[in-house]
Amino acid sequence: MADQLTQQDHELLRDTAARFFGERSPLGAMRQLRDEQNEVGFDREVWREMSEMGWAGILIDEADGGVDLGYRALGTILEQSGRTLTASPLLSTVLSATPIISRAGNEAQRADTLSAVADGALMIALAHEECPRHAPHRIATRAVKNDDGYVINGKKTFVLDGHVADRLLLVARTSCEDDQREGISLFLIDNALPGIRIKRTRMVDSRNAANIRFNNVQIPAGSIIGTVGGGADILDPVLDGARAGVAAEMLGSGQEAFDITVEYLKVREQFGAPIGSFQALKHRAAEMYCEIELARSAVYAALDALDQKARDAAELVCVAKAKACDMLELVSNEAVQMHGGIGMTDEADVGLFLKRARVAQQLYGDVVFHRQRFADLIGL
Amino acid sequence: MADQLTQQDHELLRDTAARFFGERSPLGAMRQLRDEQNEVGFDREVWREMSEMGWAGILIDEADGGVDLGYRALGTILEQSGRTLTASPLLSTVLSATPIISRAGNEAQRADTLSAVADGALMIALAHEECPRHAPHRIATRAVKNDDGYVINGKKTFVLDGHVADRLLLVARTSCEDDQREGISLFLIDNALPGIRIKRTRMVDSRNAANIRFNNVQIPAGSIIGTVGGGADILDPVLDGARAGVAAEMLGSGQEAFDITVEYLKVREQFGAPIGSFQALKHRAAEMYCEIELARSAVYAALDALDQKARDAAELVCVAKAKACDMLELVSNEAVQMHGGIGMTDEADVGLFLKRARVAQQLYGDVVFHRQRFADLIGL
Amino acid sequence: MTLEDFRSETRAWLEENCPPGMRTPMPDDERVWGGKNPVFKHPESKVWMERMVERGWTAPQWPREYGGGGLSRAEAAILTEEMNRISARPPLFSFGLGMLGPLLLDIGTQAEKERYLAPITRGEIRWCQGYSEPGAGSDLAGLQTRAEDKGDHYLVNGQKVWTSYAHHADWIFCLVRTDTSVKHAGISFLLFDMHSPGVEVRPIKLISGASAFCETFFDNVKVPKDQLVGEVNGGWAIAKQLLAHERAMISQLGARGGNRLPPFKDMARRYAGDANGRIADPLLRDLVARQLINDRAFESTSKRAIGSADAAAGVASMLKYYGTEQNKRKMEVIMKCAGYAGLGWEGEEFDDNDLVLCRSWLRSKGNSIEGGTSEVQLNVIAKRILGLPD
Amino acid sequence: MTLEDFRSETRAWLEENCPPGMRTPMPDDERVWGGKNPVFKHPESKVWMERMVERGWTAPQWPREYGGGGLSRAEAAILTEEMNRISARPPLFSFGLGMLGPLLLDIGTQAEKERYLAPITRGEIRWCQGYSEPGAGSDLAGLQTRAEDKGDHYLVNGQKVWTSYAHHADWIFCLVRTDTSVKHAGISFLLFDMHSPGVEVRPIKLISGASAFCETFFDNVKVPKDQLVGEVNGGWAIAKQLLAHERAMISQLGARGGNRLPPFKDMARRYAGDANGRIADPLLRDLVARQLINDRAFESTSKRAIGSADAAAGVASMLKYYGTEQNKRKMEVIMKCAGYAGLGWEGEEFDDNDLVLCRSWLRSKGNSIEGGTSEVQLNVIAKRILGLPD
Repeated sequence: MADQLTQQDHELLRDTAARFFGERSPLGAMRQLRDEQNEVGFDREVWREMSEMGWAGILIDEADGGVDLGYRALGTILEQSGRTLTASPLLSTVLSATPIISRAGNEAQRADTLSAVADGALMIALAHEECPRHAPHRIATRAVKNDDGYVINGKKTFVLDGHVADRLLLVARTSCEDDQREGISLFLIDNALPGIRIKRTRMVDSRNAANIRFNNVQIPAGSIIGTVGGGADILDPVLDGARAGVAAEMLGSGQEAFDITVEYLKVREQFGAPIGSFQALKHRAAEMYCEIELARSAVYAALDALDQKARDAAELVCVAKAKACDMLELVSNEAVQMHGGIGMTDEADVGLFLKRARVAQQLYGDVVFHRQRFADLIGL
Repeated sequence: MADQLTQQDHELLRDTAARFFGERSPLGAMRQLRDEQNEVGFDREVWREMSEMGWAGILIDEADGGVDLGYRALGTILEQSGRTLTASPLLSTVLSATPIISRAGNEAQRADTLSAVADGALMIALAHEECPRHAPHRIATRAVKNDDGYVINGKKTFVLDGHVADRLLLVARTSCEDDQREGISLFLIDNALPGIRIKRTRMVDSRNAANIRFNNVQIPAGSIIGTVGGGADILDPVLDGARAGVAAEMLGSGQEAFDITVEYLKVREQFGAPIGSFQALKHRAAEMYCEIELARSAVYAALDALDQKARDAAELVCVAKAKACDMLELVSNEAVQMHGGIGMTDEADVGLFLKRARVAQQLYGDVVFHRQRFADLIGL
Repeated sequence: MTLEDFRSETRAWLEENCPPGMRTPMPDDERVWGGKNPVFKHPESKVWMERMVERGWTAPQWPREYGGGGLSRAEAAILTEEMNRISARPPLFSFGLGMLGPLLLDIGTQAEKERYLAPITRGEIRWCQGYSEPGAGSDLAGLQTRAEDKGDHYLVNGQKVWTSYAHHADWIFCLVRTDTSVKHAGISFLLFDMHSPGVEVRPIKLISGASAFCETFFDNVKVPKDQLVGEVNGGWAIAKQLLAHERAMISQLGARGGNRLPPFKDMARRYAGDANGRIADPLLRDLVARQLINDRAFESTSKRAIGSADAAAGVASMLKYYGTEQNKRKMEVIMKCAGYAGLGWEGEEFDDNDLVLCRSWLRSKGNSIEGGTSEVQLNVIAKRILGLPD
Repeated sequence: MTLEDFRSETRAWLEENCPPGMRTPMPDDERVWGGKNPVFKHPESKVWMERMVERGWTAPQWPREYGGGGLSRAEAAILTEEMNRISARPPLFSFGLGMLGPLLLDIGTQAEKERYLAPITRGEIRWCQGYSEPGAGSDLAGLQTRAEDKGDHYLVNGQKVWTSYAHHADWIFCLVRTDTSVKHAGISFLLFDMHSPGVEVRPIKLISGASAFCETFFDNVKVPKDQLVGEVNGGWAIAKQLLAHERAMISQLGARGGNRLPPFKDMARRYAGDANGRIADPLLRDLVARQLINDRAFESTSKRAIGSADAAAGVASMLKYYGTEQNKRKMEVIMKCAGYAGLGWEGEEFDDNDLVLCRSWLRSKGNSIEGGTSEVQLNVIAKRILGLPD
């Protein structure tokens, strides 16, 4: 299905998404959620409207209640959401957790979750990371088999939407050493079981994340997704999708921060001329333009490769996330610097992009992670 | 002795050296040696005059016939020689090979060589490298003990002045594996022994270097310098001196290429104005200025630390060579780019600096080598 | 008294008079800034300031007659060494001590010195500086705040921005326009009371959450004419002198590493290292090594620049440019090492060091803007040092 | 004929007519450039060119009446695919085919097309382009070469520089000044015979040792007036059109990697890798990975740009800027991997690959200068795409 979307379809979707976020969830909305220290962290009404447009089910098969438009389409939406820094369950539920159930969930798990997710009625968080830096297979959280199922002990960090999700998609270890790819298992569990303690982490980008501690949490045997110890085979391609999706969001954020900055260069005057007429700033702006365009190409190529299940999809995902990280670090820094003192004020929007940038850079692996993974993948 | 030189002494030495190289060995002299494919590769008369000023014996004790002014003084001379790209035995004989004899040679070896070197009458080449990239302890050339001394087999590459030197200071392995620090021994040998085959390598910078093959070369037992297998302890500090000395030469080359370029920016007109009035070029020039000043500070600090035998001398040498490499790569590239098409012509001097730059960057370790060594030294 | 005698006396005096609590690392909020309503958050900081004031050692090299210590340069260096030896806190922070005072000593009249200097050394008056305006940032000389000559006083109208701690300041030293027909040659340097009628101050909230800077509004503020320093319309030369001084100070931020954070190397090893502090990830290790190499080279450069008599504006600009850019790079490297741990804004799920890191990283972005942007410094280097044409 | 039929016919014809030696990698010096004194270094290159000329396939999409193949865009794409399938060499290189011909097809008169196009397709005339001058590099419109109207002819005086292969060229297409009172609006586009009296050519030796470029001097060269293309004083629009085309070509140099060197990844593994091509040094490995990542992203960008209808000057400038800078970076990385092995100039102590590497590294420095410097491209992007003010 995914690769049947035409160029025109994508452009239509892009325009729809741009209009939607611009009207229903502009930058000011993000600022308001932040300033009121909103406990949900996103606008449930906006999410309901997004779900009505089918966006919550964009990666879910039609048979399961979704619309199955694929990664490129989701990337188009995420790119536009990045322009307004809109928080929503797109990253946690739609991009990261649900595809695991779509790919490997059993009938009961699918029936239990997928159509509810597509309706925007159910949120699932991927409880995965344990280290301060992305380390997909470094899992110390243990799931030990007993007569009633499994007992979970461990701690998860930076769980997106962890404190508002209805379910957790838990990555735990059933065997092997803490940093081995083998022995990882996936579980779909309720977030309110005894022994689970969830603490929201207040991040610099004001988005939702949580630390979650598991203390002798008993879960039923039927919670497991896929085979015991075979979780990495399911997880890895889903993570690649998540990486490309985040890169798409970053592309939108970079483009918007850049556009705001170029506009400022045209209107801000110093020494009797708009500062955008100074050649040094012109050249730096032109260099940013090039980096954004390269990141754009890389992101689209990765999303297309995922939809086409291309053999080099993982490599292209590394390229996309690596370029998006470098681009957004450059652009967010330059945006502040080119705004001068104004850029340092909380009142200016560029600071919001700077803050979101570093979180998105870390999410699912920063440039250091992806350069090394790329080198591994191509056999350097 | 070395640390008794005053600031005034150094300035006097700098001015003397600048005048000498400017008059006796300007850039045009280097170009001429190149164009006539001079087999010696440097001007023997100029070298004689340098020796008369004491420069050949600048690191040699007074008791051995030298003037013992130390590394900072030698660095001052090398810096000035870098401005005119002057080839001379300063790097090979004075900086790299002779200090090994000064430090660890026995009476006979010292008497045989040091005062002759100081007089400019004897040249010694350090036959050390075997890999295309600096690898100080990766020595596969073997010295096997027999009744008459040692038999040498192996191949050395990039031996500075290898084809014109009278003696070779050979680094060979008497025990252990090819890349171990232990088991390395040093030998002072004649260059004309049976089984030695010396081939000049024509390098991009038109300087002297040679590949040397050793095929069952019999050398006397008395050739050894220091203890059997303990060569690295002698070699390593001498290499640090050589690194700092090369960095000093690079500093001079970078400064000269920069000065030439800044001058060009002032006179070359495009769009009705000197191109040096365009802000983008101004800023790039100012950034180069900063990098040159940082490299300068790093080089002087390293040379001083060597003279004072400071505990962090090796670290400071890494800093100096690393900064000099990055600086000269930047400056040599920018010098060509800022000269536009002119910079691409053989006629323009900036190309000579570009060519010398990359050779000097590799010499005794490039920036990659020295960043890693620095990290090792400080326990990162 | 020989220098050796001076050292032993100083050591003994400090030993006796510096309270134990003043020998501990100082959180930012325990700094003593003085002023009419001084805050002594640490209970021992008041007596420590008073004892130092009494000896004139809040301004060790100023003449005794103006409240200083009358020390020679060598003696002052010894005092600093001895204070460092016991980790003694600076007794008083002040833009008066660091900026206005040295200026008045240099160009002030006898009357001005008598009037302003001693209160500065005693921490009685807290000063702020009024330079930038909304329309005059990098183009500082484009400032529009007017000071009209009204016979016996100036009438000041206009707006300043980025006035550090203006909301706590008693007096301001301020650049004003006294001639609108020319640019640089129409600027004067004025001192006045921030409690004067018509002065209004609004703190600015920064991306780091801090509010050390203010917008300051002047609405028909009357300033006696004898509070003008230097010549009428001669303020630009004064401004440049103070700016070069400020740049040299800011350039050292990176070298000091900011006093709320552990040194860069320790931070890197803490976040990216194993139990022994070894950094296993080769790319992170290299990023850290690269910055440490730059730090060493910059340190050598600062020493060399300070050691030389030639403290020209161009060199101050180089140090300011490189020091602040280097500090920003280091903060980015630490953020890469720290990962999610460096991205906390508040709350118990992060430890203090994490939270300070995040705010410091954000704050570091201002280093290359305040005191003249990096772009301005590069312009200065290109013009003053390299002589490139306009 | 359907496209499928065309493909099978083309495949069969190529199979039969492309000589075996023309299906091997081509050293630079075996390129066929045509001209009055053509060089066919490879013995089979002459017949290969002649056969392709006969079918009009040296210019597949040009009309048959002008010596072209009359192919549709789709058919031409198939021809390229089929030639690539058997690694067939291009039969003829020419600035006439790539630059002048398309221009004349677009804006030439009937007479001009008849006169110039067919000889180009047959490789009978070798063209060079006369753009830059010693005083007009980045500021191309500042050119000073005069063409004075002498009634029945122009009298050309002046000097061009960076004229590629002028020493082998028969004719030149040349920007000249026909009005000295204005800048851009005083330029015309002239074609003339390089064997005319008064033309003198001197090859320029480059830092890489090569001499593909020349200085070209015109001393009272008489040019018939009917050899002016377009309007008098209308040459600047033509120049810009040709420049955008040239930039797009140069930007692909990096993607192709230069045809004398193995691909970047192979080179890196050869010099820095172990027996299996794995690069043990983590820093070199990362430098290589970084460039390969950029390569992939640039490749995707080129495809996207070519795929879009919008081949504006700004996009051509982006591709030219990024492609050439990326190529320079890659060459520097390979030089770092190769160490001393990449620093040879000549002689038996280096192998061919080493020596080609060194010269190619030097030559790459020109990529960001020729066809408009990187600085010019950035100016174009800032103006045309970003709309930043002058």
